[in-house]
Amino acid sequence: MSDESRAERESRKTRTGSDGQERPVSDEIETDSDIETAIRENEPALITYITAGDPSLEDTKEYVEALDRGGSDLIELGLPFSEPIAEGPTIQAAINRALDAGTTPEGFFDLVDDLETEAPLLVMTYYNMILQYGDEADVRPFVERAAEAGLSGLIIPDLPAEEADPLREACDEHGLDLVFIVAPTTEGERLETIMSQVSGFAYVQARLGTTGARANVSGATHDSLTRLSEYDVPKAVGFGVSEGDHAAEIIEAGADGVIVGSALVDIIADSEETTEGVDRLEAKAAELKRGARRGAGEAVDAEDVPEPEQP
Amino acid sequence: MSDESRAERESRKTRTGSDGQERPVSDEIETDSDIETAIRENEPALITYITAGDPSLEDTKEYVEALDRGGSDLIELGLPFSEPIAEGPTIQAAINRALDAGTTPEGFFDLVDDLETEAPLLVMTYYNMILQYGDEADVRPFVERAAEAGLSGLIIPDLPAEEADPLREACDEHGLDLVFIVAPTTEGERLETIMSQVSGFAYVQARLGTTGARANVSGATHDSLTRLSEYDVPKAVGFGVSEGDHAAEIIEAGADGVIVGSALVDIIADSEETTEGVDRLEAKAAELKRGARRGAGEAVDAEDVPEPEQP
Amino acid sequence: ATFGDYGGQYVPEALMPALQELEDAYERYVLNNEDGFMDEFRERMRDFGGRPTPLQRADRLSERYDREIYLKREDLVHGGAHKLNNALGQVLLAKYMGKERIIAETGAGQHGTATAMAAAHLDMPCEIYMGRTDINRQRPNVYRMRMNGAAVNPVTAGSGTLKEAINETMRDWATTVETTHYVIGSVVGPHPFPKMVRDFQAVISQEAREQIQDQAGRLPDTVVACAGGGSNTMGTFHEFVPDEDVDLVAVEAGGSSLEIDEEANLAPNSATLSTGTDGVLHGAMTKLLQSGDGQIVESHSVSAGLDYAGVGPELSHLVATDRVTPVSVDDDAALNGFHRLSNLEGIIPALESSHAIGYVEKYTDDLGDLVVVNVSGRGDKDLETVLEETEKRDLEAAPDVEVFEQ
Amino acid sequence: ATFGDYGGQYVPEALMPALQELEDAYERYVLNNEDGFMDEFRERMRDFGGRPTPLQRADRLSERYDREIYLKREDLVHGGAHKLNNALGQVLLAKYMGKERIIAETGAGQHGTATAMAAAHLDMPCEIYMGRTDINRQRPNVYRMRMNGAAVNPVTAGSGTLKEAINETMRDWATTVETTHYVIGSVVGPHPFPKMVRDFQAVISQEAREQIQDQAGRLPDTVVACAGGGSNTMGTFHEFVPDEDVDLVAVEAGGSSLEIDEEANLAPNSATLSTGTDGVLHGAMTKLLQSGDGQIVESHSVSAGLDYAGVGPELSHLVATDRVTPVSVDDDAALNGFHRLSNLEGIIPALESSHAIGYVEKYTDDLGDLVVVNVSGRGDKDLETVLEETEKRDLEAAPDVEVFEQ
Repeated sequence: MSDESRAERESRKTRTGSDGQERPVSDEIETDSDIETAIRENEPALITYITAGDPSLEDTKEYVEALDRGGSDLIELGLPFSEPIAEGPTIQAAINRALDAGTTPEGFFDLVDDLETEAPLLVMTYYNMILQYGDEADVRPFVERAAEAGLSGLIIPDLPAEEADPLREACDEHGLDLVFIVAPTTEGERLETIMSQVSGFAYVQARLGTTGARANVSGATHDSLTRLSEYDVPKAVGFGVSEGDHAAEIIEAGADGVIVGSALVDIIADSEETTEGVDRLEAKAAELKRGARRGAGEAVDAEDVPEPEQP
Repeated sequence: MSDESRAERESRKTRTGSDGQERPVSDEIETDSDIETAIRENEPALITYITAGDPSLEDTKEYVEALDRGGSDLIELGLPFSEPIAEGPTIQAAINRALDAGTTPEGFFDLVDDLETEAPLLVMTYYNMILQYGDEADVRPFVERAAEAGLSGLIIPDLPAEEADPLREACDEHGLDLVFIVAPTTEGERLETIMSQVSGFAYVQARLGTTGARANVSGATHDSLTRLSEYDVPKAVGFGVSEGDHAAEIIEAGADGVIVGSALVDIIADSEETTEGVDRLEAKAAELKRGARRGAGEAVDAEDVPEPEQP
Repeated sequence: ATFGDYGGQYVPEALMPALQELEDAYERYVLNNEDGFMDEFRERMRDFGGRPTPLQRADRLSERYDREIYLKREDLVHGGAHKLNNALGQVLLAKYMGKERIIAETGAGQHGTATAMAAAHLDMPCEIYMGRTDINRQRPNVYRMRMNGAAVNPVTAGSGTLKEAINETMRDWATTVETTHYVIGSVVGPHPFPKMVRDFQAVISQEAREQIQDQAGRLPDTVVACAGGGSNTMGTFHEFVPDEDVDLVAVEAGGSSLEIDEEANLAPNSATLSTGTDGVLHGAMTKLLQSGDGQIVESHSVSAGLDYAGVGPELSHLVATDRVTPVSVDDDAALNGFHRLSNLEGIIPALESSHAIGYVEKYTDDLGDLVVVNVSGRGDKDLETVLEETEKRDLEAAPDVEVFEQ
Repeated sequence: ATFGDYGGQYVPEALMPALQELEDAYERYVLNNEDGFMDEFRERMRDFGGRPTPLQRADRLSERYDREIYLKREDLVHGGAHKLNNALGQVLLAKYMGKERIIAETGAGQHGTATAMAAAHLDMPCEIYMGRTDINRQRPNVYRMRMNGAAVNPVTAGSGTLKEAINETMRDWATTVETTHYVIGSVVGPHPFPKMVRDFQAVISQEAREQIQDQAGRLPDTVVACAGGGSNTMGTFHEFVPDEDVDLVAVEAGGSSLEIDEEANLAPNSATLSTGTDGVLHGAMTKLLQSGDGQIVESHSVSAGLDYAGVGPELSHLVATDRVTPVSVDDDAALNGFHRLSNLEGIIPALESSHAIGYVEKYTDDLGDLVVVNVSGRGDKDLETVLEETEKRDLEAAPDVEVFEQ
């Protein structure tokens, strides 16, 4: 992100939800990023992921709304790509189901057009999907359409900072965040560079490897959060987070948010009917949000299902 | 064959049948070789071959006697060897039957011991069988035993003149003939050498290749006989002779005898009972002998089964 | 990007430090021969790998095609193909870098067996990812890897072939990157792999360029190599790239048709350079076989080793700048090439290499007077496929084998 | 005889003129390089055959056995074994002699494929005799011969293996001798074959003797080669024979037992030099596996290429004169040798060559400090056999492959 565009964006003082409505930004948060705002205002934030089109775009719409109701502060929607090299078996399978169901970028955008969630939406996909949208290998048509659909940002797991210039420029132009991932191996000068370019939040990869629900929180998470503590940007931790207790531990370790994907995709895969999935997703989001708040030291009644509130 | 031994043998004036009885040799034939005598006296001579032990040594005894009765002037008895490289499929199969029946050199000699034929007997086998008889790799025990059994000579298809010294010496010592083969490729100096060492008769190989009944007489036969006409030794033609007409043609071309094997082995293989084989072998020998005599210009009544006669 | 518009490093952030470490090692050891790395590499390729390979004048092909045809005999390299040039280089480099473990993907099994051989030779633990479908149809190569002590990890995702195996190896690498080196099997993947693999394979053209001048007295008019991922292609072309009068022809697998069937998500060919479009796959911007939306399609070729939906970015660049001419021949022509070389020269070529021969047979008039053709590997591995595929067709050059069908 | 008590020309009279013609050609072309025969032969073995082959220090074997082990890499010769050295020599000689047709026998198919390759390369019509049993169990080699344009003639006699194939080839030769050359596959048969084949194969020891002096600075203490018919053995030993301090060890196939079962007409081994007796087979006086009566018995080895009841007469002579030490290792030891070399050095050896490795593993203390082992061929052809045979046994060096048994 160029300094110029950052300056430009900081001059704005409202944020836009996926419903397209502008919301005022509170005075203490000096950002024009919907995403950063959503995290800062809802700290500890819950960021949820599901794959669009798994098992159909109609179902996805209901599932996203359930996650929104359950307490998600940001929602990542996966746009399926045939070669998901950063994903573990759970999300790979979801992507295959979505592709088998005929999910296309156009269908994806139509879905986003239809969605009205309180939580801002991001698209998570691979770089080739961005490039191929439109007639030639060019990132701009995709970003333009994403902005038009009301998306707030992009996460591209196979796009490191070194290759991100064209996409970042397009995102800047359309006021979208391009979220960077900070890996356990990201250290020293690299870390400096990436953190200086963070847009929205820093996606802290909890462990080496791929996405996927794990039984515990890795030691690398704590190391990473310590390493990142000096940077004043929102930090959300993903890769392997599946339970409320994980969320609590991660928030307690200093994160501003947790990112959960595979655990939710598992629910979708397990549910025999959409309504069952809807209920379980909403409950799971609530559990996770509760865990996060517990980690932040807030008093949380386990019985009380918290509704996310507008500040 | 050394000149000395030839001289020595030529001093004898009788010949011995396989029955062990000495027979006077007519004045004009200057040889002490039973085999040469048998050919010269019975010209055109019929030489027959079967494999000992095919399908059993008991059967062989009856078959040999049938061939003797049918007009054979010499009988070759095959001692089976596992690698009969000079034989075509017919005799290979006979050899395999004989080996499967457990035919051994000792059994072979026992058979010869028992046989009393008017026609002298030769053994046809491969060199390794000669070598291995007795305790060490040595040709002498075999030759000694062959002489004792009343055999008159040996034909060893894998023993060219160059390697024949040890065996020839042993044969000379025991008064046996070692018959050499003259091939269509035997020419020039080689031919001279071999013809100078001929013992018994020259086995004229009718064509290149292996033994086996053929439908016609090869052109090579005529060429070979022409090439050999200058040598004053008995010439018998084998390889591919199966019918009386072949015998006639070959004798007419200048041979002193014909050699028939595969056609007889075929009869043995085809016959369902020993008595059938016996009858057919005797008839076949007679047909061949008739053919030979026809070739020699003798008046032969096709109905008349000729009995070989002592001169 | 690394090569004009092509190349780059499109990988998860977790791998970027490893790529930088590799880039550093590549510069020190490969480019600057630090600690005598390149000396040791060359010595081992000589003693273990059997280099140099001959450049053989093909007497009967020369007569048939009425021009001088020379064959670069990479089929004689240990393991039966050029693959070892790269595998041994990378495993040795991993050792110099202090890595403790080797992983690699394999499709038909050629790169996997080469890597397993190199790892055994250099005493490095080794795991090979291979699609379940490929495992089932390339069992002898699986056994060879096991005999060499490598673990073979079946990949069940997707169609269970090369593309999925690469994905899975990248995932392993993203997990174990600190102690593990990923031996990529072709001039593909993120920088510095395409350059490094090319440099290891460039020994082909280094030798061939000297040999043709020794034997024919001049540079060739045309150099022909088959192209899948492109490692034998770049290896064969690299030293000739500055020789502007030398035509460089990359022969791709035309399969059964050059069309893409988007419905079936299938390209019945692997003619990426000829028909592909720009995109990013497995870490690099290059030409790809993909749908309009950007989904990678299943490629197909009778030759498993060419069966890949991408191609090395440097080749995309050399084609874009008109230095390399991309052509393709179909399965039939490749099978004819296989039989032609087997029958006329007593060399049974890999089906990959058979595409190069098939091109020479089919487009003879497009060749100059002095031609070098790379025989990238031997065809023993392909006998069953060739028999099956030949039986379905009426091929001019094929022998009759039905006498053995009892 | 040709070599002390051994050798000679025990063949039908019809073949004698051809042997004399061959002897003459051998002297003129091979011994005296008339018309530049040997120059052309060496050039073709370089360009077509891939010579010289490396002499490789085996780092991990050297460490394991605590002495210097060098491997002569005949597995890298075109076709995958030393066999081409001889086949190409003889086919070229046949061309110089004006012959119009080539015939050869083959057992497992190695000599047949080498001859078919050489014949294709030199444009000579070629027919290979092969036992029906061998055809059925060595189908890939049959296909390779057919691909190279050779006719393959099934031999149904007897057990349908090598011995019968030789018999049948001799029969063909006896029929067609005027226009046909019989390419015998080992240092067996009538004079001049054992000498001539040895001279074509001697390139192995010519190279190895120079290489070991270059690389280790001195002659080896021990040279080890497997022995079936003996062509790789004589090739590996020949140049070292005058070096009296160099031990020459011929490793035979001990099979499952060294006893002969006369009842079953079977020797469950091929340890001819170690256990055979003098006799005449296939044209020469030599050591044989035979019954007391002189019938040749069926030999057996897990390695088809060693499975022969005879052996080259020169080896019989060198053993009789104590210059060569005959030893044997059984099937188990050979299989262990196969796995050991595959696993430790990344070289999958032929089962024939595995006997030499098995000997080194089992009788390490009998070796000197500097050892050359001939790897006569590669083992791709043997994978199926090794898998089957390994499964029956509990072998120390074998990897587990059961994960793929689905």
